Amino acid sequence: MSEAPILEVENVTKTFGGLVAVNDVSLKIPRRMIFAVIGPNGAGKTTFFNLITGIYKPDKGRILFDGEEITGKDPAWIAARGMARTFQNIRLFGSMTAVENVMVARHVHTKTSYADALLHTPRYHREEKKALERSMELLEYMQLSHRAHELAKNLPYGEQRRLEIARALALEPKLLLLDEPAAGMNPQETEDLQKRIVGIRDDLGVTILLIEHDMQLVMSISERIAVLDYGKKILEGTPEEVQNDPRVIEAYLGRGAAEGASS
Amino acid sequence: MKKVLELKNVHTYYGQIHALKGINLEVYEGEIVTLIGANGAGKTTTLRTISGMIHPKEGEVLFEGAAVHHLPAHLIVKRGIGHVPEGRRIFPRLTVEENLEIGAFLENDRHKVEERKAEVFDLFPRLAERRKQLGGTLSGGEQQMLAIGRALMQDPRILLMDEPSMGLAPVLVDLIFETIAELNNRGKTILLVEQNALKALQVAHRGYVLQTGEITLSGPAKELAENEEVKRAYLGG
Amino acid sequence: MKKLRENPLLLSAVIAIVALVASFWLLNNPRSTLPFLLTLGALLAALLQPIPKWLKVLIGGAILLLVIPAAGFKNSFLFELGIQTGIYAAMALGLNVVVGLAGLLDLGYAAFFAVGAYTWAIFGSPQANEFMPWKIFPLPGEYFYLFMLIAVVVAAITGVVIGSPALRLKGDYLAIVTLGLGEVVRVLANNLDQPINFTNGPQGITPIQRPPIDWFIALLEKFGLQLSRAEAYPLFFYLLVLVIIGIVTLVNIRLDRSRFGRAWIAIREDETAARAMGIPLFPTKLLAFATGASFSGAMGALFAAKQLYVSPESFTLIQSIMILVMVILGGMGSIPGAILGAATVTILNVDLLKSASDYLNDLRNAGFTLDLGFFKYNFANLPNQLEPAKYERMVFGLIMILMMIYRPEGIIPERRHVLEMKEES
Amino acid sequence: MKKVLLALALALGASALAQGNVIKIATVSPLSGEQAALGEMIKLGAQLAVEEAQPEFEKLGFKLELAPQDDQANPDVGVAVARRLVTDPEIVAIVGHLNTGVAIPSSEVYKDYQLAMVSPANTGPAVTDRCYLNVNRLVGRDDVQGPAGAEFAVKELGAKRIFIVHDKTTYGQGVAEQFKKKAEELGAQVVGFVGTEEKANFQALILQMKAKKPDFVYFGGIYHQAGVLLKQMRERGIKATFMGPDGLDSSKFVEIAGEAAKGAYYTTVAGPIEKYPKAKAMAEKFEKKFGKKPESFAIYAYDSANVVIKALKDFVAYAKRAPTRAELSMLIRQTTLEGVTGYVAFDYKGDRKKADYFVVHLKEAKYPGEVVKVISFPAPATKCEAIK
Amino acid sequence: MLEILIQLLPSVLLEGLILGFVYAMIALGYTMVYGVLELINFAHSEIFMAGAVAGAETFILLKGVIANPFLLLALALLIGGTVAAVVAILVERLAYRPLRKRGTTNRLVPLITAIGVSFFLQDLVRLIEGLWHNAFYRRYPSFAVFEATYNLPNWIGVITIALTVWVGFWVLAYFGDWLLRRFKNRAPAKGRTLSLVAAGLTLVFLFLYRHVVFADLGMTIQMKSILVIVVSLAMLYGLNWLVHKTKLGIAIRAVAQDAQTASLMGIDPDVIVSRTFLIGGFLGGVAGVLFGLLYTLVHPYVGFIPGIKAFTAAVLGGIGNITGAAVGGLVLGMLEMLGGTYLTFLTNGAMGTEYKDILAFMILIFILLFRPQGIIGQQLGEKV
Repeated sequence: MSEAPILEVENVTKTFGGLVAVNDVSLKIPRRMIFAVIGPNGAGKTTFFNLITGIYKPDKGRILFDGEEITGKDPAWIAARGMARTFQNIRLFGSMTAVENVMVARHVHTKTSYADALLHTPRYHREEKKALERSMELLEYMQLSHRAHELAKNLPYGEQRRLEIARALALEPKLLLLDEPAAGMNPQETEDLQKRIVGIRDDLGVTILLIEHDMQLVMSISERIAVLDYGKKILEGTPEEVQNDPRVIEAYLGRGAAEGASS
Repeated sequence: MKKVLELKNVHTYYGQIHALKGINLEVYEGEIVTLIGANGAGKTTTLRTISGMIHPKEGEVLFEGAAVHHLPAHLIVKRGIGHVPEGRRIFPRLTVEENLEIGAFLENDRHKVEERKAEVFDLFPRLAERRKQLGGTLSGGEQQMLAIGRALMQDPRILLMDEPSMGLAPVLVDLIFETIAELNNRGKTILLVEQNALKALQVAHRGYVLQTGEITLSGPAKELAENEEVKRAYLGG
Repeated sequence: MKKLRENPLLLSAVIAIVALVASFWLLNNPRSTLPFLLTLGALLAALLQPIPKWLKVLIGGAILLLVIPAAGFKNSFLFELGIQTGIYAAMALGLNVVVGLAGLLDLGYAAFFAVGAYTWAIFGSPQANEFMPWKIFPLPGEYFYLFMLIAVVVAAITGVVIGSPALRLKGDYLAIVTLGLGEVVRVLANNLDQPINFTNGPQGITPIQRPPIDWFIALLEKFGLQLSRAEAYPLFFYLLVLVIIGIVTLVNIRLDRSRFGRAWIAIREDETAARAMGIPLFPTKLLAFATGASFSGAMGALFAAKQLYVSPESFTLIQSIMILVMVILGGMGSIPGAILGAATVTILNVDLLKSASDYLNDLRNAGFTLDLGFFKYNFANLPNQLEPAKYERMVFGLIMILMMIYRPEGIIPERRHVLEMKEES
Repeated sequence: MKKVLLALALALGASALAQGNVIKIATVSPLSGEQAALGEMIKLGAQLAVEEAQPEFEKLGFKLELAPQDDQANPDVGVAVARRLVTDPEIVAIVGHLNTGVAIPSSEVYKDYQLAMVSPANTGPAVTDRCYLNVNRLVGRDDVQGPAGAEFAVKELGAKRIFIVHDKTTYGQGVAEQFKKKAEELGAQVVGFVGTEEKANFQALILQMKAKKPDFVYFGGIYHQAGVLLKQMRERGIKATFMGPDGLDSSKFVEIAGEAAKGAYYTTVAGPIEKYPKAKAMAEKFEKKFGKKPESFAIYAYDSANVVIKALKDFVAYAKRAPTRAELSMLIRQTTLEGVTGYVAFDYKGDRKKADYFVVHLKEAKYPGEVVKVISFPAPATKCEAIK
Repeated sequence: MLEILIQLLPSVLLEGLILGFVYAMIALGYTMVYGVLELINFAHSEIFMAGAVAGAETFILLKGVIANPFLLLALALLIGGTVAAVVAILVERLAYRPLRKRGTTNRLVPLITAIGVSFFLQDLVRLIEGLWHNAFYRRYPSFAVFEATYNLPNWIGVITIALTVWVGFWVLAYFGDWLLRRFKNRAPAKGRTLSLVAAGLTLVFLFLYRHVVFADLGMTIQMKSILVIVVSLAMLYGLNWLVHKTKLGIAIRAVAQDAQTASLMGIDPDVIVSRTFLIGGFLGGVAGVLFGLLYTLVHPYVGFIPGIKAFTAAVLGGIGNITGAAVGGLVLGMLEMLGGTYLTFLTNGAMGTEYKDILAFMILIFILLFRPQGIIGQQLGEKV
């Protein structure tokens, strides 16, 4: 494996109607890094995620994932190549049990054919068992095994968030995108999540790209941070650099704040 | 001074998320009160709870002394609460003029409607130039003016403004804040939610700081502007 | 009731006794509706309530294989009901894959039924002589089983052909387009009598060969049952349908519990999330569509053989809607629901509404006068229009509206089974 | 709620329990829908016959009843009704159906149970050409009616360019094809032969007529389509003579077509009442009882029922028991009757030995029209391999 | 053969135009409800039917009372429209609103309800008519005034032929140009050049066929067809005015674009939805009465086929768009009439008139696949 970046985004632009949601953004995300994208409301962060995962097609620019061009490809195709994500407002499959939710993401890794499924061939049993075992492992890993057979929609909020991560991990991703994973969590849950994210990176060797509003979380776990404002990347750097950059303070606190902070 | 709006121990949920955890807040006649806080702290939720787009699970919203939290949005508007929503939400396929007229939907007196329209055009001459243009074709700043103008067409007794500076060029941000001050001079009571905290605190009389659904700080705007915690609320540092 | 549920022993006993009583009542009164319904109710209760498995098998087997056939000899209409219920149940299970699991609203499902029916009808009757050079048709009845498989394949291919454009559309457009394409298939069946006569157009095709049952009659004789051909056919088809239902249910369960079933539900629940989990949208939908179609195709072939006659009028929109109503009534995505829905709607449509009409007819003929004191009515004046059997659309419509408003999840809502870690043997 | 259910249950149970020496004759015809007017006449005709015979049967110790059924002119419904009827042991014979397309699949069911069917209205050749022992009919056949119409059209009305429309049903298309064959044989040119299920807007057909300029239009089908087509044809200035088969033989045809019906012809196998001197008394009784005049197939249904009743009476009087279905089927085939529509006797495959065909002219837009020609014609022979 | 086809062309297009206006009138109801609720109101075809049947009853009941046929028609239109509007409002209140209040996100739920409503209404009307008359086919009475036929002057036909041929050639020229560009890398020709080429070819064509073109084309039109055209034009114009110039219209559009924000303007979305059904229903009812007048016979199932066609028309033009409904209706009407008339000729009888419905559905699928926003609709962004 080369040490080329896992994800390269080159000059990507996306407009909706007259509004430029993402404006000429370029990023390189090295392997095994926890990388955060921050920015005020409406800065284009979620649109940026949707561009990477293929839900939107960029107007300009290109995206390389693991050395392969994925610009304009189908989301399922991209996901099968090892890119998993969670959603800002949880999108679990409510009427399936927790473990089934995780097994859905094993789809591409389960090698049963249609005939196998109908005839219950040994391969079917083998593959199903494998999928189930791996899914249970992941549930255990996210401390959800006690909920395995409950319907996803009946889980409490915090567990739904964790389940979404477990589901994403089932894809065996090289890159995991987390869209506001701490939204709606209380401080204790957030702290727990924080450890978990670092753990995922350390245990599974997954690169993590996250969008988050909770600055405490972002600053404590990210190794690099990119700041988006009005669809443009205004800065990229370490948490310290970002925290002390007047442009960031301006973007967040408003104009005039930078002078106040530096004086 | 007359108390226009009061929130008493308001709890609001989005599905399972406990978004507001017991908000208490007051706005007096003639004031600009600002509500600041980080992304996702619950600012917008507070405004949406006031104007009836979501209903609180607990607590009450009092408008001029009467509870309104159980009313649907269109009846709350009728009482005299104007709401400039987040993201402007103008009607993209109505013309500027139609957008304004729909703002005055509840006003049946043609004369008054024309009067208010003239007032809005006086406030925002740019809109007058573009009155026949479709809302969706306006620039961001013009859309924001239109959204404010549309709410003014209701002649509300309190104006809720949700992030009016969001996504605007700096020069337009200044203009919007000038307008807010001007409106207040003309006698409007305003509850302002802003991400641009320092600007907001400059124009407001009083402020509240919201963090993860709770009010952590409140007081005169000048004092808040000096406060270190305000900065922490934003940057988490 | 709650108490009953908590006591499995008492529950088992109650169900067994009800089943027994109902069975005897039915055997003594094979022509009345009520014991029949009660018997079915007992069957349903046995299958759905938490009672021991052996008792389920015992009660289910006894009712399906002994009581109904025995009553059927006295009233062969029961066979007819059973066969029709079975055919529709299999189709409801097929549509359940499409609508229930994958969430694709298909209003042209009867088209596949038509394809299956015509597949056997054309070759199992002299019709094929019209356009084939060899004058060897009708094919002998033995070919029926082969053609049932061919019908599965042909219907699946039709599913792919229809699905390829339709499944690229959004939900409600898909519904309208499938409705249109279903209608297209019917119009084609109605018009393909020229320039080359494939379908015999509106005249329909008759007589169609049935699978031979000499062996079956001989088999029954060994058990001491002497049956004529006319008596044996209903029994034969009844048993055949039971076997097919068994197969179809098994297929349905197996698909539901495979990665395909999970992918379908994922798409139904949230297309965007499903795609982000690596599930390719269009092929997965197409697979669901073709699977559903193939069920319908198989039953079409059976329908042709049972009915001896096939014409385009059997494959109208109302048929598609009827099958949809079965799925909705039972519970979208629910396998027992689909079967229950099929049974309810078929019995309602074929028996109850008609029985009620007959009953009114009897009253009219007898000149019965209803006297409630303040209200007198002589049934001899009852207009012909007021026969429940004519208002099946109203009944279906009402079911659809009420279910959507009050219980959109159906009578037996979809219930996800508990996955168990099985030891590989 | 429970009480209602209980009452309903009792009622359902009770209807099935009504036992005794009951013999039922069923009529099956469309009682609802666009062809209800024709179907109703079948029911009423048979009802009159049954009610007249009831006292005699009572003397013999039997209760004779009519079980009217509705097939909605739909083959699917027809088969479903047939399957219900065959399982009711009290039903011994069927008078019906109206539509050939419904009669054929339904009679496949009757055949399995050897349940006798006497049709007062089916004209499709296939009905009897299958040589089923239990299937009989009182009316003529389309392979005579169609050609008879064609002969009249070409020879007496001088049709040269004929445009044929049919309704894509077994009956309509069948008779239209027979008409076409004969017309071409006689040297007329068939300039169009089109089937349509359309019920409202016939403009596309009328435009085709405009292009083909026919002097004669034949419609194979039922009045509710024919009436609208004719009306729209006249509105658009198509002046060609209009003709159709017995599906047009209803006052509704004139009602729908309005003034346009003036001058139209139709052939029918069920002659107007006044053509049958014996029918007069029956017509009076009918009108007194049901408040309307017997039309189209009413007298044929009356005779059909009477054939069944006669066979039944003979058997019961002789054997002192109700016949089995097979016995009755055999007996009906042999029975002869001096009916109101003339002498009724069946040939070896169930056709009436000699049936009447009428050509009717609507001189004014008023029903019934004037019979301009009567042909008495024996049923064409079919080679039966075996009588089944 | 070609000569006959050309001679027939003006009449075919005229009949297509009339049919198209009928479709357009029904399509308005679909388009309005879809515009506001994004719901395919499957039951609209039955609302149309209710209007048609109510109109027939009005005609039959009042024929002896009111002598003036125009007054009678006006009354029938009013009653038919009102009955249909009442049915539409009831349907909304009883079937759709409970679903909205529950906040179902599953789009199948309202659609299934709509189909259920449609089936229910068919049999309900059948029951009522059945109990009332013991028959449910109702015939519209004939009036000499409405059935009066007028000959249209030949020059209209000639112009129609010329225009059609011109459009045909224009399409051909455009396609040829596209081919050249595609395979020979030629620069695209200007629109005006193409038009001139097409016009030139048209003139040549007319010269060659002048004896056909100047033969008696025999175009006729009936008073009732004129009425259909006039009323539907008035309806289109009126509706456009209502939606664009009145307060209610602006409110309807506001709710359609963003119901939640509209409620911040003091608008009760429920009231607006109700009004929308009322207007759509009324127009549907009027269309029903005119349909009956035009084609004579109505019954409880009369709405189904025209309903599906009108829905196709609405999609064809761009659903949610009033002008689109009209354009879609006219295009579909003409295509259907062309198909219905010419298919038989072109295939020498192998493909009958019945294939016109298949044609309509093929057009629907084609449009949805390649131009889902319709002929003049706007593309709406998808929300993720």
